[in-house]
Amino acid sequence: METITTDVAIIGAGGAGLRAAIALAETDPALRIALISKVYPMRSHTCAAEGGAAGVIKPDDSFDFHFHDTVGGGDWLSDQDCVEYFVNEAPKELLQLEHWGCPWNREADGSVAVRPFGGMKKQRTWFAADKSGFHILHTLFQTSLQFPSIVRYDEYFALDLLVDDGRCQGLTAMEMRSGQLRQFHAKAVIIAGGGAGRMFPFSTNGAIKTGDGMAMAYRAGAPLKDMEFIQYHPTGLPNTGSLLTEACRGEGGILVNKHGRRYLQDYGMGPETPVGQPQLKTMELGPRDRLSQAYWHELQKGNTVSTQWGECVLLDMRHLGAKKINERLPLVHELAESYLGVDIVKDPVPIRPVVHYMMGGISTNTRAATPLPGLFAAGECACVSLNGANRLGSNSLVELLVFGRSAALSAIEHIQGLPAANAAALNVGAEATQARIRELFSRSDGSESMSGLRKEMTDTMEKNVGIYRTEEGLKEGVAKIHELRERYRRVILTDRTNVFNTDLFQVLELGSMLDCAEAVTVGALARKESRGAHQRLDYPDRDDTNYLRHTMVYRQGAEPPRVDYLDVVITRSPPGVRDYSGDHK
Amino acid sequence: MSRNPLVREVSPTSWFFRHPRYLRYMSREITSIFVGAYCVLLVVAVQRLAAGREAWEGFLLALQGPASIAFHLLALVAAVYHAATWFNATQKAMPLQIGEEFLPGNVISGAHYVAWAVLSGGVLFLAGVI
Amino acid sequence: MPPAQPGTVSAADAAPHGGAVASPGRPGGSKERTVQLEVLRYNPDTDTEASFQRYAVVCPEEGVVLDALNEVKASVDPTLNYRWSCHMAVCGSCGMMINGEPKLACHAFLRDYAGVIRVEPLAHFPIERDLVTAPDDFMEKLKRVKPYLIPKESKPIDAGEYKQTPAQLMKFRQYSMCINCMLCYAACPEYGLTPRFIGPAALTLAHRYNQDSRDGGRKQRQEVAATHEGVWECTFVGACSEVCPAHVDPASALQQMKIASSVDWIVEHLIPGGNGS
Amino acid sequence: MAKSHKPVVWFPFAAGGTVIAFFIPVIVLLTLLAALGHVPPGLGYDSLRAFAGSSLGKPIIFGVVALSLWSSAHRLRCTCYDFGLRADTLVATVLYVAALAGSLLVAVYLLGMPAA
Ligand SMILES: Cc1cc2nc3c(=O)[nH]c(=O)nc-3n(C[C@H](O)[C@H](O)[C@H](O)COP(=O)(O)OP(=O)(O)OC[C@H]3O[C@@H](n4cnc5c(N)ncnc54)[C@H](O)[C@@H]3O)c2cc1C
Ligand code: SF4
Ligand code: F3S
Ligand code: FES
Repeated sequence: METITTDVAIIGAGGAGLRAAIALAETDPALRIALISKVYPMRSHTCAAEGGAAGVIKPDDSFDFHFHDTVGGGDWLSDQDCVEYFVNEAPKELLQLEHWGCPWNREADGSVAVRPFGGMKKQRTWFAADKSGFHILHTLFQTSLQFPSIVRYDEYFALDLLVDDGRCQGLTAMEMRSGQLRQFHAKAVIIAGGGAGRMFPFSTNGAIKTGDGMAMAYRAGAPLKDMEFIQYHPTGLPNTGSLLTEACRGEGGILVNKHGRRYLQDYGMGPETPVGQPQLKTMELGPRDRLSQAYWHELQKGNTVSTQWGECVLLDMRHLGAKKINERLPLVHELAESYLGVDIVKDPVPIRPVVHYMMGGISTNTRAATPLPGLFAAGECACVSLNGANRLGSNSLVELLVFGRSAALSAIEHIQGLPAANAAALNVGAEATQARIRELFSRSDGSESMSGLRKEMTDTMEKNVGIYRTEEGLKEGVAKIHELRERYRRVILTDRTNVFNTDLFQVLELGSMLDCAEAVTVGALARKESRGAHQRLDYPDRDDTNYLRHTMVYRQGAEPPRVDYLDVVITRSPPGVRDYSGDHK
Repeated sequence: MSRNPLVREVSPTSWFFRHPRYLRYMSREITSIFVGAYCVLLVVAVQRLAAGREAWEGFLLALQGPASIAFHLLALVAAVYHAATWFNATQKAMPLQIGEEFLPGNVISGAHYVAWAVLSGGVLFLAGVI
Repeated sequence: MPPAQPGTVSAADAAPHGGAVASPGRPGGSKERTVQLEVLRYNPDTDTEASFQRYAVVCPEEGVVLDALNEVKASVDPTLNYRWSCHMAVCGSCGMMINGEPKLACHAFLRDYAGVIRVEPLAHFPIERDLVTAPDDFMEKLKRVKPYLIPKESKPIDAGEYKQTPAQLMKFRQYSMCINCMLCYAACPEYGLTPRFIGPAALTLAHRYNQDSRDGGRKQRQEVAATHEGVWECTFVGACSEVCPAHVDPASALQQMKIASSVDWIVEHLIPGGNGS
Repeated sequence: MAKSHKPVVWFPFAAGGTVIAFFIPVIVLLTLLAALGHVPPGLGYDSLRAFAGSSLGKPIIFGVVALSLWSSAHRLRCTCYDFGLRADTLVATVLYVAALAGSLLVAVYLLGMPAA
């Protein structure tokens, strides 16, 4: 097996991975950087982000406001030292992007424009039309092209981390176009592999979001944190799951049920605001968890609209008028029109909540370090505990930047004066990967189809780990995922050839998702309270006495995982009431 | 065993049959044959004019005849097709931004068509046709 | 192994793989239809040339060609290979030839097709396997045009943003929308005939930065853009703009670059003291 | 990689394309009328000769013919390539020389027509 020796290896070339790579290259041009991604960088799912990125820039705003919005939005499960660091770094990172050419929307005077976003007290979301993530990703990718020290390994599928001497020292990956395995020996590894929304059948996430990075870390012994917090976005197209950005509501779109009632006022987010005059942090600009939960209640009450795509509520943007819609929400206009056949200028569009984002991930601290020395993580795959129990829209894109950079700086610090690697020991690890793949290719007793298992998994996740959860459902979910993990050992690889074998990659991705699903279900069952995106019908209240803590799930080989807890860092905002009524201060 | 990408050659002589838009492109390019030939005719015309009245009138007489009429019709079609594609293209090559907005492309090509009509009318007028 | 069998394979006669839909969750009963696909297959491990294979799958009426492929992969033939991710026409992965036209499979609506839909890998790129092509040439060219901001005057982050009016933004915004899907390369015959041509998308990105009020790097980019392999290889076929799913209009960018490059040349060669910046 | 000198040939091509678009159709129309036996008054020897002799007419005639010739020659060169004729240098030389020769002739003829 060919060995590639480098200083820092980065898994994932989305927003977080690219930001880390650039920070490494800028800080120390002599560093050798390997940027490994299973897709070409610009295909990474960061490109799908529409709404924008939050950072304090306007005079009426303050770091304090952003801090409190984030902590409250996260239902006090955020580590406040982390939030503090984040809100301070956010504008710098967004300005840095501006200096790299990101086409942010502008005010008439040439300064950067901001828009309102859910759960934010002030307008602080920077945006580039409704293609913000796309522009961020391409700006980063294009900027990265000027650094010769960033060596890209595009379409390399990362498989396992190499750990020796208690330190993460590299990884194995498969060159997808040849099917050849490679081992990367690195002094530090940064995982930026993105989320795992594909565990669910109905998701805004692209096909690549299968949690491989999380699973790799998990298998290597690093804990996954707060995995039970899965964000449902309230406004997804009911057939494809494509997202209609929160900016729809930020710009003034309203949500109504089948009686035409703006039902959010019935769920603590009233009183009703005048149509077309959205007010920050209330009604349609409440946080995502609350809005998605309100949909669920409407569904129970029979207030939803039955469509050929299932039960929906309506997002009405007609009053915005064609001009504003085309100026501010062109992508939304086009998506609804082409995929659903609804012209948002003329008709309200049916929508329903859709799995969107994972608050949880590889446990990291504010410096983006995992408990496993030499392993760093950033972006959606990491849980730095910025987002707590519910992420506010437009905080994630900035998180990629802030903690992507932070991971790079920490990695550089880590590699100073490290002893030389024991190549032979790493080789042993690499051979284990090779054996695993060989076994898959030569398996003769396979009896399970990949797509069959995958369907059972996604159905289980939707049924048992949805917006509202119960003890019974979660127990069933844990058992089912356990069963599927067992059966996964007998999955058949139909395609046993070498070149770009996506059957193989889908099998591997299913394995990753099952690892993540295990942590999600186990964590959810153990958390007997309702907080943010984790809502239990049997424990409807937040329980700060027992659960103001992060769930830490450790893998135990074939045994069920171990669940542990870690205290939340509270510095200056004691747990309070999340108030999204119009009367909030 | 592993990579062996398959390269599909593009036929240099028949590629334009692959898609109607390529045929449209080639017909635009082929106008140059007729326009070019007509330009040669213009060179001859200038020579005849310089050679004096008789030569010129002989030239005008020689223009008559079915072959010449056919050639003229072809050249006319080619020139008009060229003109239309050219005007439609100008909006791409020279977009006009006024404030934030770009002038819609059809306004630019529309202006060209108007100018074309005026100029052609002018020439016809000077030539005593209208 | 299934590839290269004559006749149509459908879910009914496929082996044990349970009938699962790979991607979009599809609640409720939307209208469905049987879609016939004819897909070009090639596997370097087993084939010396490419051949078509037929599939028939049931898909929702308002679906896209990508849904049909996903259905094939999930329930008929797991050995079929293609790229995709976002299913919303923004990641640029799923470019392929659909009935001879370069298209994003996730943006090719079944309602626009009747009869057998012919699916082939993107033209003008080597076929790695099935519908997967090798984009190395494009990636290399992208890098060559320096598609990143080369600031006119650099300033520290603390000094705040570069001011840019909405009008200045609009001047290049359209050209910044390129999703690198390479459909324009598959459409441009000049690229097919002369592969060293830098091509529409890469040049358009150069233009995007040239047009940016913050940028001062045009001169550097001209070293590539104003060469024979640059804009001058373009004969204004216009196919690039016709197929571009992001409405980038590369044809427009390239013609503007030709005019600007010509003006440069004149300044450089015909005006005493001109330096053709 | 050196910058291309293509602008030398491209600029006149673009200018010629514009000239062709605006003027050639109507000129063809005029000679078509002549071909049909209805010589337009403006194509009569006296008026045309006067125009060609004038200091306004000379450059106009020269401009229209020379630019149109050049533009056609350039486009024909590309067309040859598109048809698969790959001897581009040869094709270009032949066509450009022909266009230049045509223009030169027109200039000589025009200079031979002093104002009457
Ligand atoms: C539709 C949508 C809209 C959104 N809108 C917003 C918004 O408006 N504002 C906001 O703040 N957030 C938004 N988000 C969230 C945000 O976009 C994501 O959380 C963020 O982009 C994730 O970035 P990332 O860098 O962590 O991962 P990604 O961009 O997903 O990149 C993951 C990378 O990891 C690589 N990778 C994964 N597995 C492997 C492997 N096995 N081997 C090699 N490489 C691998 C992939 O190739 C890829 O390069 C949105 C998300 C979605 C889905
Ligand atoms: S210019 Fe258009 S067609 Fe070409 S790569 Fe970009 S988005 Fe795709
Ligand atoms: S199709 Fe090709 S030739 Fe030019 S205008 Fe577009 S690049
Ligand atoms: S899947 Fe992303 S563009 Fe089609």
